[in-house]
Amino acid sequence: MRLIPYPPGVIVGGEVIFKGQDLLQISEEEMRHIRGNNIAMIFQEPTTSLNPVITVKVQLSESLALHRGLDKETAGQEAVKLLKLVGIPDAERRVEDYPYQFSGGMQQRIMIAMALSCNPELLIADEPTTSVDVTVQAQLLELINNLRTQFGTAVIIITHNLGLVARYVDRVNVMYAGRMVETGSTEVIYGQPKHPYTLGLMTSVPRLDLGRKRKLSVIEGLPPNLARLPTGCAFHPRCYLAIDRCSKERPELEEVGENHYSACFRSQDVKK
Amino acid sequence: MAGNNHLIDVENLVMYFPVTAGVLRRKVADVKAVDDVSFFIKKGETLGLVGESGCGKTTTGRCILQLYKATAGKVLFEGKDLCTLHGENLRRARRNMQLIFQDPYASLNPRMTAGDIVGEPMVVHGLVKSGEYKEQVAQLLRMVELEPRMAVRYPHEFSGGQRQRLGIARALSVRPSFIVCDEPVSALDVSIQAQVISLLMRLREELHLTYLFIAHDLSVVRHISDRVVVMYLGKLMEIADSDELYANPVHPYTQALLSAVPIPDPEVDRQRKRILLTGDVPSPVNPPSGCHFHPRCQRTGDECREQEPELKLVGNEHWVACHRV
Amino acid sequence: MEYIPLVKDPIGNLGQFILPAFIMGMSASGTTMRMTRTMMLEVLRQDYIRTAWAKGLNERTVVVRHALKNALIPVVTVIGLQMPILISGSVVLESIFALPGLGRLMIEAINQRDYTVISGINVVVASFILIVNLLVDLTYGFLDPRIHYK
Amino acid sequence: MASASVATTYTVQEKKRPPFLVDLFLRLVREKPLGTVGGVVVIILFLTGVFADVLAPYGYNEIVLADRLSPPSARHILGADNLGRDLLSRIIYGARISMYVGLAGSAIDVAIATFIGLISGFFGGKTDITIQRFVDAWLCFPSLFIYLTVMAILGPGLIQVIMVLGVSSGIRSSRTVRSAVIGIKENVYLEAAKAIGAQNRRILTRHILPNVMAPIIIIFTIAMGGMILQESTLSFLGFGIPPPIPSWGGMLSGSGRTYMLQAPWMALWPGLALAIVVYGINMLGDAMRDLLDPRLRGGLGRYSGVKRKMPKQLSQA
Repeated sequence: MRLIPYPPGVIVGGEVIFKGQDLLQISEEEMRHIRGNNIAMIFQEPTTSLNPVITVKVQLSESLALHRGLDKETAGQEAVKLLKLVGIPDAERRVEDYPYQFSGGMQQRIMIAMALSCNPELLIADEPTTSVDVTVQAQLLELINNLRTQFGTAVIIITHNLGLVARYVDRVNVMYAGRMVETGSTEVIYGQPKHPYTLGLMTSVPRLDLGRKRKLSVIEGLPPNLARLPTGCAFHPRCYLAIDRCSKERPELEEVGENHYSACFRSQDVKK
Repeated sequence: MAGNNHLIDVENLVMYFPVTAGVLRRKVADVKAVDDVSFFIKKGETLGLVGESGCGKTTTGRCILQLYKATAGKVLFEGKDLCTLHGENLRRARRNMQLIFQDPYASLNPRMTAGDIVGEPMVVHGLVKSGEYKEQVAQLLRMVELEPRMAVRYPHEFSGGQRQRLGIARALSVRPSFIVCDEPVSALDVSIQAQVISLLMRLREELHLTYLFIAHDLSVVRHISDRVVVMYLGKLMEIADSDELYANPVHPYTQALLSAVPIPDPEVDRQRKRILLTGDVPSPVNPPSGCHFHPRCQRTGDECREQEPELKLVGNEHWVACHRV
Repeated sequence: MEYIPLVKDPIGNLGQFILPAFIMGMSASGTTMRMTRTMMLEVLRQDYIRTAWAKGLNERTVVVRHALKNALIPVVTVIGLQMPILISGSVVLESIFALPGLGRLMIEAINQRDYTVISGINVVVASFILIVNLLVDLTYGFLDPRIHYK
Repeated sequence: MASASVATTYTVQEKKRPPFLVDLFLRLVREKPLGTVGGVVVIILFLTGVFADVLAPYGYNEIVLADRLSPPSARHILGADNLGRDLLSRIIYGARISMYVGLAGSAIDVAIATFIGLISGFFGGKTDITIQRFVDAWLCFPSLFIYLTVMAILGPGLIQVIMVLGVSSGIRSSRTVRSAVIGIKENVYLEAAKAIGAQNRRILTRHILPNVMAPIIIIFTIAMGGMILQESTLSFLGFGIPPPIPSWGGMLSGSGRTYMLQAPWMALWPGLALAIVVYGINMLGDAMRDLLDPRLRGGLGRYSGVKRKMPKQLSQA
């Protein structure tokens, strides 16, 4: 979405193709038109992601006015509708409130409403529920899920919560140290992981359905420093399957099954 | 009451925090953080304490350790009431009970070396002389799987997981029998969580510790606890053996809470029944009447609105506070 | 120098005060400017500014509508805190420009050991600063909806 | 779309850090050239002050009537004043006064600020409220008015000036220390100290004090410039150091102002000396603030080791 602060962040290369158009090539002007309109984003901390000194109504109608050219009056009415859509009770009155007057869960609902205001084709949710309680987390994810089916929006969820992925997601990309290490459908990734890091993640989280007799596997060591990545495969110092080749060559994504790719020389030896 | 195998007995614990307003700081209301809570912890067991934010689980832990002076109620440690202790006596009692904190960044003094952080409790309790704890510190660091040569480093030179190990070493340095673990892994990376959980479990076996394990992550609590207490808005909802509670939750809140946690396995998870709660947790300043859970409960009835449910025994050491069971 | 009343000769009054006022304003503007800059930089890296960018707003809207109001809150406080410093400065300036103000009166009172006048001036100045602080507090409430005065 | 999720890496430093003050000095020289210049100015001021007797070619009150109002020359490098006193010597002796006022005043300032700030911030509650209302009342009076009022009662003199400046600004600075203490109280490591059973005295000296050293050093450096300037203001108004002892502020006013047109150097040199010294100290203070503010500094906060530029924070209330 080209929101990396510059300096220090620079997108060095690659392509981001959105509907056949490379987003890294277009002008800032065109990008601004896409942001909020075609691609919208939800952030991790709703409390800090909403402007504290502006009413919810203004914050909601802003992008409506910008991308859909609504006048102030209609945008205000639309804002109320959006709040109702995301399940905020008493929307007519509460739309005049400031963000701090809402609870964390409600604030995230407002963020969702804001993101959906222009019917984007793509919604990016960056750790959308890490700062809220589990019961509220379930509500929010159900909400996103329902809206997704209702409006046909594609959703990218960025998260470290493996349970959440299992429940709501169709396809998974597993990333380690800035690179994609495995990609495939949710069933395949959870059922037959083909990268030792994915497998390590799966077996190191405690599970609700398995008792305390189960021993957690532990991924030894620490996540690497991104400024000084290990040579070869970035995961090799922590990998139980590492061979000499792993420290010299960097594995590329290879097909290991139908629509299932893994970046590991020993993907065939990864057994659940 | 205090059975011989109980290490901690919490009896009718109440903790209100006053809400003040105006220049004169007049009390206008109370935050009812913990409201009439009773339970016990057996020697050598791990009691999990779960609930959503604002349910009073952290406050309960702090009250047991006397970091907050409870508004009412008793906390018995091996049958002795801690709430009546003051000054020097209380300070000495602290040797037996320690705390592991959630935030491994804020809980270590940035101006002290790792060695001094781990050694300080021993100095405070007169176990060693100041500056003569090198050997003990080295031993403690080895115990938490850190290298003794790291003792000269400052906290910022450690990673999050290593800092949490320092926090554990500090708690262990005075050889306590009871440790309150307040969300010890929730600030850590997923891959680091498993390391710390395994460490805590190993230490418990080796040193015969008793844990009160406070967490909002039900999967973690399930993994480490023998028995589990579920709290909601300062009240106890359900207490049961860990396996029993997860297999057979009785309270509607517990059921909803468990169903809200997805299992990281799509095949298992997609077969589970889901209960979706409506609304947020109400403010503990002004909790709902009767059963605190009734506005969000699907099985609510008139008596839930009017009367507070008592804890009822529904099975082997399985207690539930609900009218509808 | 004699005081030239505003009603009698507005130009003369202005001429009398413009230079000292300008000097005083200049001396205070440095701090305020730096504070505004600091706060703008601070605010511009907040999450809600990222949200504003993500909505596709243009730079002007982001800076003026979303950032400036948030940045002004501490700036107003600094302006309030500068008031005592400005009044202190007026003592020196009045003696340099030979203006017949409170500061000069203070100096004269001290030279004559007139403690009644000294304490009188202190009371006047203190109440003036109190009033300014009250105004600052009210502005604060206006800028930041999270603050209420009951 | 990899937004900020990559930013959470920290470099774990392997080498051992030098002691705090040495480290601070090294970082000052390495990272803050302007602050280093300020530091050099301060050192020069101190050396001049200490060795004034050796450095000054004449005594500060050595009157040579023949040299009255003489312009800068080989005999009097900076010229002489209306009484024929060598200006360079007077500036050098003035540096001594400035040094006394700067050091002693800041020391008193810091001592009082630390004492009040620690007690008020650490104990909180009723103690805090009571103390803070007094500080509030104190802040309602412009500092110069307080100085003038007290000087009117005590009469002029070096000791009086230092005491008045030190105590008065100490009460002001206590706010900064207090807020730093309160900020630290948020940190769980104080609760940790309490949980292990440490006594209040130990918590104050081992846990709080070392962590408020940063604001205290900042207060000290910044106050020093303020003290020197305030002393000049007082002397300028005629309530500071009584003549014939040379104080830069006193040299500026009085004879300096009277002979402004005939002998501009009389006001120029003390004004210049004052400007350079205060500017230098402020630069040093600013650099210190940059180096020590916990929100900017690696080793103090949770952003340890992350090399990134963050905007400067105002650390003084």
